Amino acid sequence: MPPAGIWIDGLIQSCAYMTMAFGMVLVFSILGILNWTHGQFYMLGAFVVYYAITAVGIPFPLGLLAAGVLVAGLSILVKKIIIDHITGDLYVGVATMGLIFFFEGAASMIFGMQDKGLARVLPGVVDLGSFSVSYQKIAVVSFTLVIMIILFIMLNFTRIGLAIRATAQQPDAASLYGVSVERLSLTVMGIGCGLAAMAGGIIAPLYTINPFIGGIPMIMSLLAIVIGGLGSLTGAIVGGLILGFLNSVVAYHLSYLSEVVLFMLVVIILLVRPQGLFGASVK
Amino acid sequence: MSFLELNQVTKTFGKLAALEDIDLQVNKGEILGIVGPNGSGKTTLINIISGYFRPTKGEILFNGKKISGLRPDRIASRGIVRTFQSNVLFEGTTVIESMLISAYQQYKTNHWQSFFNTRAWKQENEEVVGRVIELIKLLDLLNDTFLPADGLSHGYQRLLGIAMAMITNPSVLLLDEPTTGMNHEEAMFVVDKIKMLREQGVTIILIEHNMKVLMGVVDRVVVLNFGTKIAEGKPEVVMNKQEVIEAYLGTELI
Amino acid sequence: MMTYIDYKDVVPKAVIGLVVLLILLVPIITTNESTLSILILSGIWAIAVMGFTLVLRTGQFSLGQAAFMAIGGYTSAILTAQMGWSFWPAFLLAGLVSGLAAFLVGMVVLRVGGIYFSIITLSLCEVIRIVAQQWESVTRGARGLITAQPNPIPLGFFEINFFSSTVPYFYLTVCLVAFTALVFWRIGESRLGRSFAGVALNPVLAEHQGMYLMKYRVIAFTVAGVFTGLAGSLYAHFLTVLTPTMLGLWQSIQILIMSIVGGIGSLVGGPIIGSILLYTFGSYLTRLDIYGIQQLLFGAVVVLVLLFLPKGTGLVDLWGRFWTKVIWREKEFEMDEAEE
Amino acid sequence: MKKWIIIWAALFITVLTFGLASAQNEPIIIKVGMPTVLSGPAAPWGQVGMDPYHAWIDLFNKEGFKVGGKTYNFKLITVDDKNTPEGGAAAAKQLIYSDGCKFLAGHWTWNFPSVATVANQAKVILLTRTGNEAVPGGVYDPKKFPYVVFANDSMGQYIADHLAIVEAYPKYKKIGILDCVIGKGPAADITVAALNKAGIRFVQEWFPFGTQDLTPYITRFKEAGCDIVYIAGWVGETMAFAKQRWEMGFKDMKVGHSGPFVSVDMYLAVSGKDAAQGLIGQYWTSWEFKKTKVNPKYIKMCKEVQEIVSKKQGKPFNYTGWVGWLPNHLLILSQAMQKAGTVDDTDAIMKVIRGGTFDTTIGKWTMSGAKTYGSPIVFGCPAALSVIKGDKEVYLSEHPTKPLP
Repeated sequence: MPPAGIWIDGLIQSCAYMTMAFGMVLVFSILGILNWTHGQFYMLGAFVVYYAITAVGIPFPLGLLAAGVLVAGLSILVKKIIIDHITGDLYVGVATMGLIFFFEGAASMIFGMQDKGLARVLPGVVDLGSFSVSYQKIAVVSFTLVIMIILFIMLNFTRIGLAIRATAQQPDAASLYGVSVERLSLTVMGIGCGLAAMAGGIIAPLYTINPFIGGIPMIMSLLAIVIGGLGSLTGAIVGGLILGFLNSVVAYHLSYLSEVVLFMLVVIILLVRPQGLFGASVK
Repeated sequence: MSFLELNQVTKTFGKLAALEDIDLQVNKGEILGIVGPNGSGKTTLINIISGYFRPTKGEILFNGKKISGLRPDRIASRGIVRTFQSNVLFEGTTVIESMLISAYQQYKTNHWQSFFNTRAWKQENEEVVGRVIELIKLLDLLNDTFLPADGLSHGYQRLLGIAMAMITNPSVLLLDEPTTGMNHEEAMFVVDKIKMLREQGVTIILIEHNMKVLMGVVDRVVVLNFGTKIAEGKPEVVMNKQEVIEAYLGTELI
Repeated sequence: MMTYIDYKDVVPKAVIGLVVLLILLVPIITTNESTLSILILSGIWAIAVMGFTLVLRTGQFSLGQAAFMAIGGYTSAILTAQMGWSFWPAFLLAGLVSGLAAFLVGMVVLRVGGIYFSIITLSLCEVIRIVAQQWESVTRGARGLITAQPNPIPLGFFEINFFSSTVPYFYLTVCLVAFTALVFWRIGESRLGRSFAGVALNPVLAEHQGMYLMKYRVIAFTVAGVFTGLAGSLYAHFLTVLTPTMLGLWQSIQILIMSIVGGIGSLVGGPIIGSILLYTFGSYLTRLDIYGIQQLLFGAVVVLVLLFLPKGTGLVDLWGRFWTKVIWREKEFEMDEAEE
Repeated sequence: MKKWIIIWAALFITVLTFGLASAQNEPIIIKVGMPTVLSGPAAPWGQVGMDPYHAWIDLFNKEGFKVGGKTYNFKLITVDDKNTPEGGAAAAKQLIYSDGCKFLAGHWTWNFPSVATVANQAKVILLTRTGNEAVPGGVYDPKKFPYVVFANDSMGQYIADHLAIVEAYPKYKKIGILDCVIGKGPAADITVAALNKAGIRFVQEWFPFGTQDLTPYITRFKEAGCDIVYIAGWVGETMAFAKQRWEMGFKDMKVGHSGPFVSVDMYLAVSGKDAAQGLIGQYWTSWEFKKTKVNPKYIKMCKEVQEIVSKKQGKPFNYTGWVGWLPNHLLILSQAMQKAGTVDDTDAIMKVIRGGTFDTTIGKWTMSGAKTYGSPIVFGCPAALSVIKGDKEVYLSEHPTKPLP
């Protein structure tokens, strides 16, 4: 049995991937596109939080909110300017791949390439005898819980949330709730990418911030939603949990071989259940 | 021995039985109508014959050989080809392209001959294009030959679907509600075309919800309800059977 | 979803001939090894991109094409560096091994469609990279394999020496690109290639018209695998070194971007134009020393191409439009009417 | 009409004469190409050296160097190699064939075998950073690569770093060695053997590329009883490691990385002020070497460069990694040119370099020739370590590099 520290660590990882994957799957299920730029929104979120705290001097939770709002605005711009003008899922996918380079380049030019850190946000640890947990990690978990609760309430009790869920099941159901498809997809793009940015912002104090941190979370959340089943919101959460614990618990036992386990697991899951764990059956 | 034969075919989804112990004989050259109210298992039946679903129980014989359990493409290449209820097309292609894509399956020249552009391939290609044009003429699609298929009107898209099935030289054609969503005139137009196809020597199984359409076309009709066969015979006879009227009770009959 | 345009009827044959002649004369026009090297590498990528486009023709969106380059590259690198084979048999075997791998993998994974297939190939690509990294006794792990140069070919009065200059590599690459282009063009023209459209556009309908989806998908995947493997072998030998990180996920994405930007309307023209233009552009960008601007411009170009040349028509469409605005369908229509 | 032509011609001739006359006094430029990484995730390591390199070359060029009565200056041309062998080869070819560089310096990334091949084919001297079998992608058959000069022997360096740690903390229990798995391969055999031979107690671990969360590895090291963890060159990971071990409560576990500190502020910002205390890094700043003797002229120059760059960037510049590489390459090159009496005969210059002794910013070095570690030419540099104290970087220990038996 791995020590408690490893399980806590797995939980932290899961939280990050869950939030990312949830946003990604929201965008996928409403807009029908796979947003490859998701990781770059994560990176931009981290930068917004960094500059909000160091340059502007606003408190961390507000910075987090600012990251969500700003990046949501940016993603809506991206949708309006680029995604709306390209037809075909494949081509939109490739365009968002092009945007990976664009945003990484832009971030390198604007923010510089060297690592930045936010260790002074919520410093200190809680000592729990055999192991300790930092306030930052507690913040990550509680933030994720809050976000998940807010999303749950939104998806189940608000008009737009119901419209989102209905549209995810059936493409033209939005009109039943009196919401225009255009407005719905803009909202979802904003929420999804804002989630990525907030994930970036909340995780940023734990690790380093540079223009290239988006790549790995992007791949991980992609794998998470594919394992969980594309289009399934539950699947994204479960996929995030699986990958988070895989990355810590398996790494604890097998060290670097966790990478192999990860990819083989993805291949096997998809061969056995091509629609993912929670995806709707194809036939 | 009949041409196409279904022996006690059952299909269940979970606990729900979509089809139960269906026995069916289709004779060569006839037009067989299959009718039934919504949810009676008509489309499931086509899906089973064409290989989209495997029957849970029972077997399907074609020319005395078992075809149940085969892949759809195997069944299609044996000569049982279906159309779809909704307008299922090769999106983005023109009418002639769609037809050719389907036609490529029935070439006698092999892939290598086609790869090396041999004379045999060229010749056959010309022949096939000729046949495609003929069929297009027959189904009144000539003016639309080079138009995108998805730009056609609803009725013509249906006809294109039928044409694409016909170009593969089927011996049995399964038509899944070819007239849904059409007004009476359009439906009759399609039905006329179906009658014409019969002259090409193809056996047709016509699935319909609307009995009116069937009356003038079919030789025989089978009525399904809740996955079981409730009547079979000449259309005029079947229509007056008590079970059939009951099955259709509350829905529009004739 | 996509329309297939055959530009061979659109662009005058004389122009194509001239372009081919110009390409053949490049080593005489310029002796700059740097330019030649850029052309060689874009040619090598063009082969991989053609392979990707062929697989895309069957509706499968592979994110693991770089893995087949890696398989081909490692096969010939291991054979030459570790087992002392000479280049030519190793090169051919690289194509075969990669094709075999594509066939075996394809038999298992091609039945999964859509984005799931992309993710599986992506994962397999990473698995191949990890294997190359870990299997040190054979691949020398991260240290990489130093590949051998092809032996000089004596031709009576002079010999083709691959070590002293890049010109022989240039012609070898041109030959391989030309051969690949020829094979792919014929596949596209033949009944096989045209049937791919059915498989891609509507698998369910195609299956019910009698097409065995797996057959077409596996054929496309295997053919692409063979040529991608050959390209990988050439890549490894031209760069003289092969390390596991050289052919991974990002290279697969690069192949995909080249394909879409070049245009998937044509199996041959689009990939070649896309890879040459994007590769040259990328090489030009390396001269800029404003940090980050390389990626920014590259991304911007990709997005702009997709915005202004939509639906995968890509750069090859510009080439076509340059010559005529008549697309082949209309032309053929007139022809058919004339026949009647 | 004619008048105008005469006036133009006169002007032209005047300009030409003045131009030629001034060109007589102008030093002749020798182009040195540097393929380096300027884009992608590894770009910071290419970028951080740019300013000091240019500043150093400017300083060097004030005096220039004389060969055969003419004054020569260096000019540095950089091309992005995208951190791939493919990009490296392409960059090297551009530099050699398009810019006409006769000398290449650098390629700090691992992927330089392809650069070495290109340089070798073109008979261009490549002065590079590391080189032996232990380095990923190691080339180094002197017969195959006669034009490659290695700045320092990375394996010797690697071992010496660990010996320096041991010197600083003689009571250590076990050293944990952490590296990214994409660099696995070398250490599996040669390094392990060498470390064992040097009598160092150690445990090795590998993490997959891109791992930011190192908790599993920290736990594994702790369970193996390591009290010092030394991370091979991954600065971001080192900072994360330092932070995470602090948060897990393993405050007495010492952390370090091979490679110099980029900027102390960065470590303090990422790891946190407390967690960053005691971080160990390599120390290249020649002016504080205690066992190695350096020409005071170079110490002055290096200090000046630090100041120039600080002024240019508008913040204190305390990265010292640049001292070890390019300046030494150029010093070796200029001295070898002077000895050989030629600036373009690469064969003659190479002959002088082989086995010659040169004065560099890290002391006098005799090029060991073709006998060590399978690499053609190697010169070492002392393994000096520093440690973060407060918000400053201070000298920790030093272990001179010696050729391994």
